[in-house]
Amino acid sequence: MIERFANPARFMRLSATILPWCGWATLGLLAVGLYLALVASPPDYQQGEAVRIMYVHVPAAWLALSVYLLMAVASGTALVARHPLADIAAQSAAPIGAAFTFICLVSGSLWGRPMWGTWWVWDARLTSVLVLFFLYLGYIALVNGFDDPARGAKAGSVLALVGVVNLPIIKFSVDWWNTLHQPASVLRLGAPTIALSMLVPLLVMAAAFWLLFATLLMIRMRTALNERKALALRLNRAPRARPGRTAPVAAGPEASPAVRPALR
Amino acid sequence: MTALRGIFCRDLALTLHQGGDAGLVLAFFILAVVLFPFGVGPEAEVLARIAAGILWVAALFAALLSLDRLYQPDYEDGGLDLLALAPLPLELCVLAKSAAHWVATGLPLVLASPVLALFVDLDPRAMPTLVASLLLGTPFLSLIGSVAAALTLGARRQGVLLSLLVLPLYVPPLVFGAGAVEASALGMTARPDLLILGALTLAALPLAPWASAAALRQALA
Amino acid sequence: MTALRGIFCRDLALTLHQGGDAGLVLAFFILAVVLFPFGVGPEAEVLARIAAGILWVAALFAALLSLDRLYQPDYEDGGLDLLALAPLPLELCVLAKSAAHWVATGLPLVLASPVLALFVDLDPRAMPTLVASLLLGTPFLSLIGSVAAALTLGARRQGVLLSLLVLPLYVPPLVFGAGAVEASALGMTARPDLLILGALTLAALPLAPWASAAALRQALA
Amino acid sequence: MAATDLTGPQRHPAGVAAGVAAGALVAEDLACRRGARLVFAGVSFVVPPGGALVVRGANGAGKSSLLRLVAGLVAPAAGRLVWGSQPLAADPAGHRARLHYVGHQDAVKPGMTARDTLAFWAALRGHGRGISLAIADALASLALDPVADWPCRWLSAGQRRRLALARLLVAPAELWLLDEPTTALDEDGRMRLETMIEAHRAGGGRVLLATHLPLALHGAATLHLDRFAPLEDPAAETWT
Amino acid sequence: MAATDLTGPQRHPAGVAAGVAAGALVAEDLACRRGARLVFAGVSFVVPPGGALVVRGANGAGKSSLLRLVAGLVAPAAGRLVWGSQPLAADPAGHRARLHYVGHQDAVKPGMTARDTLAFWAALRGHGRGISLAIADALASLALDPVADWPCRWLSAGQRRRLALARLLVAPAELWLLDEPTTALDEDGRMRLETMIEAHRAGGGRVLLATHLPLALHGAATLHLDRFAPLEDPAAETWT
Ligand code: HEM
Ligand SMILES: Nc1ncnc2c1ncn2[C@@H]1O[C@H](COP(=O)(O)OP(=O)(O)OP(=O)(O)O)[C@@H](O)[C@H]1O
Ligand SMILES: Nc1ncnc2c1ncn2[C@@H]1O[C@H](COP(=O)(O)OP(=O)(O)OP(=O)(O)O)[C@@H](O)[C@H]1O
Ligand SMILES: [Mg+2]
Ligand SMILES: [Mg+2]
Repeated sequence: MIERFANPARFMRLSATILPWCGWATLGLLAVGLYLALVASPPDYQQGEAVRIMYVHVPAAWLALSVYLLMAVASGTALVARHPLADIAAQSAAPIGAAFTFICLVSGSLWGRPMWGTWWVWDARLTSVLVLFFLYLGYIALVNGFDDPARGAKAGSVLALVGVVNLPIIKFSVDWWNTLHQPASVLRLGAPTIALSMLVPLLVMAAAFWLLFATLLMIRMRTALNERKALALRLNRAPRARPGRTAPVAAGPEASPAVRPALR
Repeated sequence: MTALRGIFCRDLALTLHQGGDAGLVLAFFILAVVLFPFGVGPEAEVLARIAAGILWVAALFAALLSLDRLYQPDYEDGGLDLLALAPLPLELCVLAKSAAHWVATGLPLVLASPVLALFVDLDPRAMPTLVASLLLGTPFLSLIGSVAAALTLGARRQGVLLSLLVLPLYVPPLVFGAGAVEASALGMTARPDLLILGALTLAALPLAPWASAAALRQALA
Repeated sequence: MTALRGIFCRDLALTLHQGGDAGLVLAFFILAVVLFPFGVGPEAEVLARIAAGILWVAALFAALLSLDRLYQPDYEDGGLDLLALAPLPLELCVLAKSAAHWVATGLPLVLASPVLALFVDLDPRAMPTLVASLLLGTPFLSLIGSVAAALTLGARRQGVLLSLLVLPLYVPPLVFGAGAVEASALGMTARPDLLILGALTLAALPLAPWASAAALRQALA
Repeated sequence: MAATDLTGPQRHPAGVAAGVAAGALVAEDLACRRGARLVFAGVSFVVPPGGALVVRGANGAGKSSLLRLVAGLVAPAAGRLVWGSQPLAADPAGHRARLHYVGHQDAVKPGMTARDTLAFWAALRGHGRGISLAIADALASLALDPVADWPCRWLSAGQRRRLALARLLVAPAELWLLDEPTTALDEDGRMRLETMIEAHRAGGGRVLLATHLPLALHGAATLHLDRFAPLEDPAAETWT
Repeated sequence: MAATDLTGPQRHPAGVAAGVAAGALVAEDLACRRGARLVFAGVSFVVPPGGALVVRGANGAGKSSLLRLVAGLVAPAAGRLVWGSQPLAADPAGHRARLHYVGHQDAVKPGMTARDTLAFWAALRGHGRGISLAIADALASLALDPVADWPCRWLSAGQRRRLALARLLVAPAELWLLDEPTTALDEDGRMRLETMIEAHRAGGGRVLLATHLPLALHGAATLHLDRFAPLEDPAAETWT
């Protein structure tokens, strides 16, 4: 019980120290990655300059998938271990994942224009990613769809777990159906089938995206924690519908300054 | 066992009242299918081309239309509390309810599909595949649907939220179902798609009731 | 006046909670439209061919999906009694409710239709007609729908009965709406179809509320 | 008929005799049919301004039916209702404007807050912006202010009932029709209800209420519906 | 705590002391959280076989919450419930099998008849064909037989409530959890309820009931929930 209550506090302290480092590292890697991707790396012999979209598209796609996976894991632990942080992590990750998915979709269709001559095709890979995007949206809508945040969190967790089914479909859609979209060339069994001069910037960008995700996640989790605290305090000052039975709440030591005004 | 049959029969009765004519549901399908030619225009070749898709989308919407009534009434009149407090595991209740939902919405379509296929003049060769695909796929719709219905119980804007959750999850059966029919309409084998459909339903059979039950317990807590 | 605004706002609020994001409704439409290509297959020309029909059928189902929640909740929690006992005529209440229903289900589609048209790559020339037809036609869906909802109130199998009543009545707007879009897609004039659509809505505007109110009074007696 | 032949509270010397002049609500041998069966017949009563009529009777005696009948939701199978000199059927709209009805269910939307709910019902009776104060008062006088801004989904049964009753206060109406108003109320709630009613009557308002519990209403008349159960139903043999 | 430290009715010499041995229902310092707020804390009580615990408290005190907690629908925020020697959390299924719960709403489907409703709930508890007799008895003992074959849509509020209570009789269960069972009941109904409960207890059954009205229950203990309102919420600052 006690340590469970203590955890959020510990997280706040930890993240406070890590956050700045994470932020700067993200900026640095992004700068390097973009330089390598846009300037240093050679144009593709058949795709020409269009290939540079890859350096955004592919990492975004990877993030889109992995963030959902992470979300599902967090939700699972939230349901089983009842760990308060897990819920918050999953909920904070969702919008970020949705954003990456969106980037993947947009960059993809931007790339599709020169490569396939169309913005969009109803191809298994593309549509399954679109479904992923809607799963993110659905999750967000569901979590915020209840008056009682706890309830929303639980419902969301279950949905996240159910939605995992979609991930393998996305990942292997290119192998199961003959799609326009090309099969995996990096994340595949056996050696990558991609030139080192492209692989390196790709991996750098991927790392940068990951750091970016970590940073955003921490920021969102911190704000979420503060909001929860504020809500709990507000509700506990509301007594039952009976005169003179107010249940005063000593605003806890944790109540961050940001919250206090809201309580007055 | 009695308990299960009890829930199943009652829900069935409540859905298509006192076991009365499932004709209404059928009529709904026929109408839904008849609507498309109106919207799409009578050109035979176009119709035949999209026949499978039409039937499957009709199945989807039929399932969806009735989903929000799956738990909502019991939730509002307190019946859900009693179901959750019944000796038999809630998972089984959910399974029975889903089954009733399928019999009310899925089965009629399966039975009617040969007739409906005529409306949208589908290639006769594809007929068996159509029936098979619906038979394999529609239970999945009810099962997954029950999860979404349970999740959105007591949520604001339940209706739309429900559709938002369900429709993405309905995409796979739609793809494979329609795919199977088209394949055999083009004279190719529909076996792989049908297998995948069956696999989906089999996978949902244990998972969905579990998830729904979990969601329901949350809703009642 | 205040009263009317009151009902309208509350219903709107209750449908898309506290005036919150209509984004959900939009998402639903996008999904519904996305479903068809799945079922029908990705061939662009086929899609373009049936684009108008698809959008219109989506509008129909969206209206239908939410109809049974139009009076049912108020009926069950006793709120309908109070609406019927309010000083202002029940017809106006009904009108306000229908309006809220349209704003919640019809309007988003009208606004989203240009985007959706891209999904089903509709001929750009037809875009204005599409928007116009939806703008003229969708109110009819909500108005007629409210009559059906009121008639089936407290009936057994309300859901299906409702669809059964409504779908035939929805055929005319579907025909003319889709017709108009196709006409202008083929470069012909859509004027006649649009006029008919407008006429339908105008006719329903006084009749539907009157009929619904009568039906509601019956339901409460 | 003794039980139904009643006089207003003493503070209203008018009483029945002058009641009509003072615009009494008069019911003349009402009969009510629910579905196909006759629930009660031959019910007559008078409710002068400031008067209160407590409707009693076994479960199924027809209390709710009677209230719905007076509200104009159900048409009487026989007999008529008169307000002052004018039969209610003459202008239903006018009648609706002067009554408040609280049924078995308290029309409370889980998604809305108590405050919004009251604002809505006030708006429905034509009260615009200015009533946020009246709403606050109503909430306070039923001790709902602490939960006023929670979604009603969180309210307990009694809190919902209090909210339903608060409706009576935000928009004034002369005739209150209360169907077992004390349902789910605790002692405190019941006392608040009684004071509400008495204040309403003191201002010349009138109350018809169905209840199974004794309520401390000064000089209220009682109507025992059990006595009006039709011995045999004229239409009985024509169906079921 | 005095109010909660109770003894069974005299006809059960066992009382609390031997209560545990006799398989008493023991609540140890329960706390309940609804949504994000703590409703009550530190509630303890013992209900021996044949015992009855009347839960009282203002609207919003947490009576319904307590009953749902004992039913196992809500998990306690703190404390534990023990049946005899075994904590309830150990086998929820076994616990469900031995309890009946009647909440604020009486789960009655407008479309079904009273008889079918009872048959369904009996079937749900595993009773098959043979119970049509038990059903008839249950209907009779709540005077519902005249309306037994109407669609419940036609039933009055009190008749619905009686139907909800009839559930208790068709399928035997040791523990009855009744949330304001007297709602909408007339005197006759209330007396029938009391006799039902006393008979149930005489057979060794136990009852937890929340009510605002005095009920004639022999040797029942009372729990005043108002006394357990948490002054300040320990978890408030950690929000959970
Ligand atoms: C909207 C359209 C598109 C979407 C939704 C999309 C989606 C995806 C996804 C989800 C991945 C990750 C796959 C994995 O992790 O195994 C991916 C990878 C990739 N996509 Fe796309 N894509 C789209 C368009 C395109 C286009 C037009 C091209 C270029 C012709 C392209 C080239 C690639 C490449 C090269 C990879 C990396 C594959 C690997 O090395 O694993 N994509 N895309
Ligand atoms: N989901 C929820 N979130 C927050 N608070 C809630 C929730 N559900 C109930 N409550 C609050 O919990 C308290 C206890 O509710 P409960 O229904 O147990 O009261 P009660 O004693 O049954 O009252 P009544 O006598 O009116 O039935 C109430 O103040 C209620 O507002
Ligand atoms: N639609 C209907 N068709 C047939 N009978 C009906 C219908 N509605 C109500 N009844 C019957 O009319 C009688 C009166 O119902 P009503 O609700 O007025 O009783 P009541 O006095 O309010 O009872 P309670 O004290 O339980 O509220 C009941 O016997 C009921 O069964
Ligand atoms: Mg009544
Ligand atoms: Mg309660």
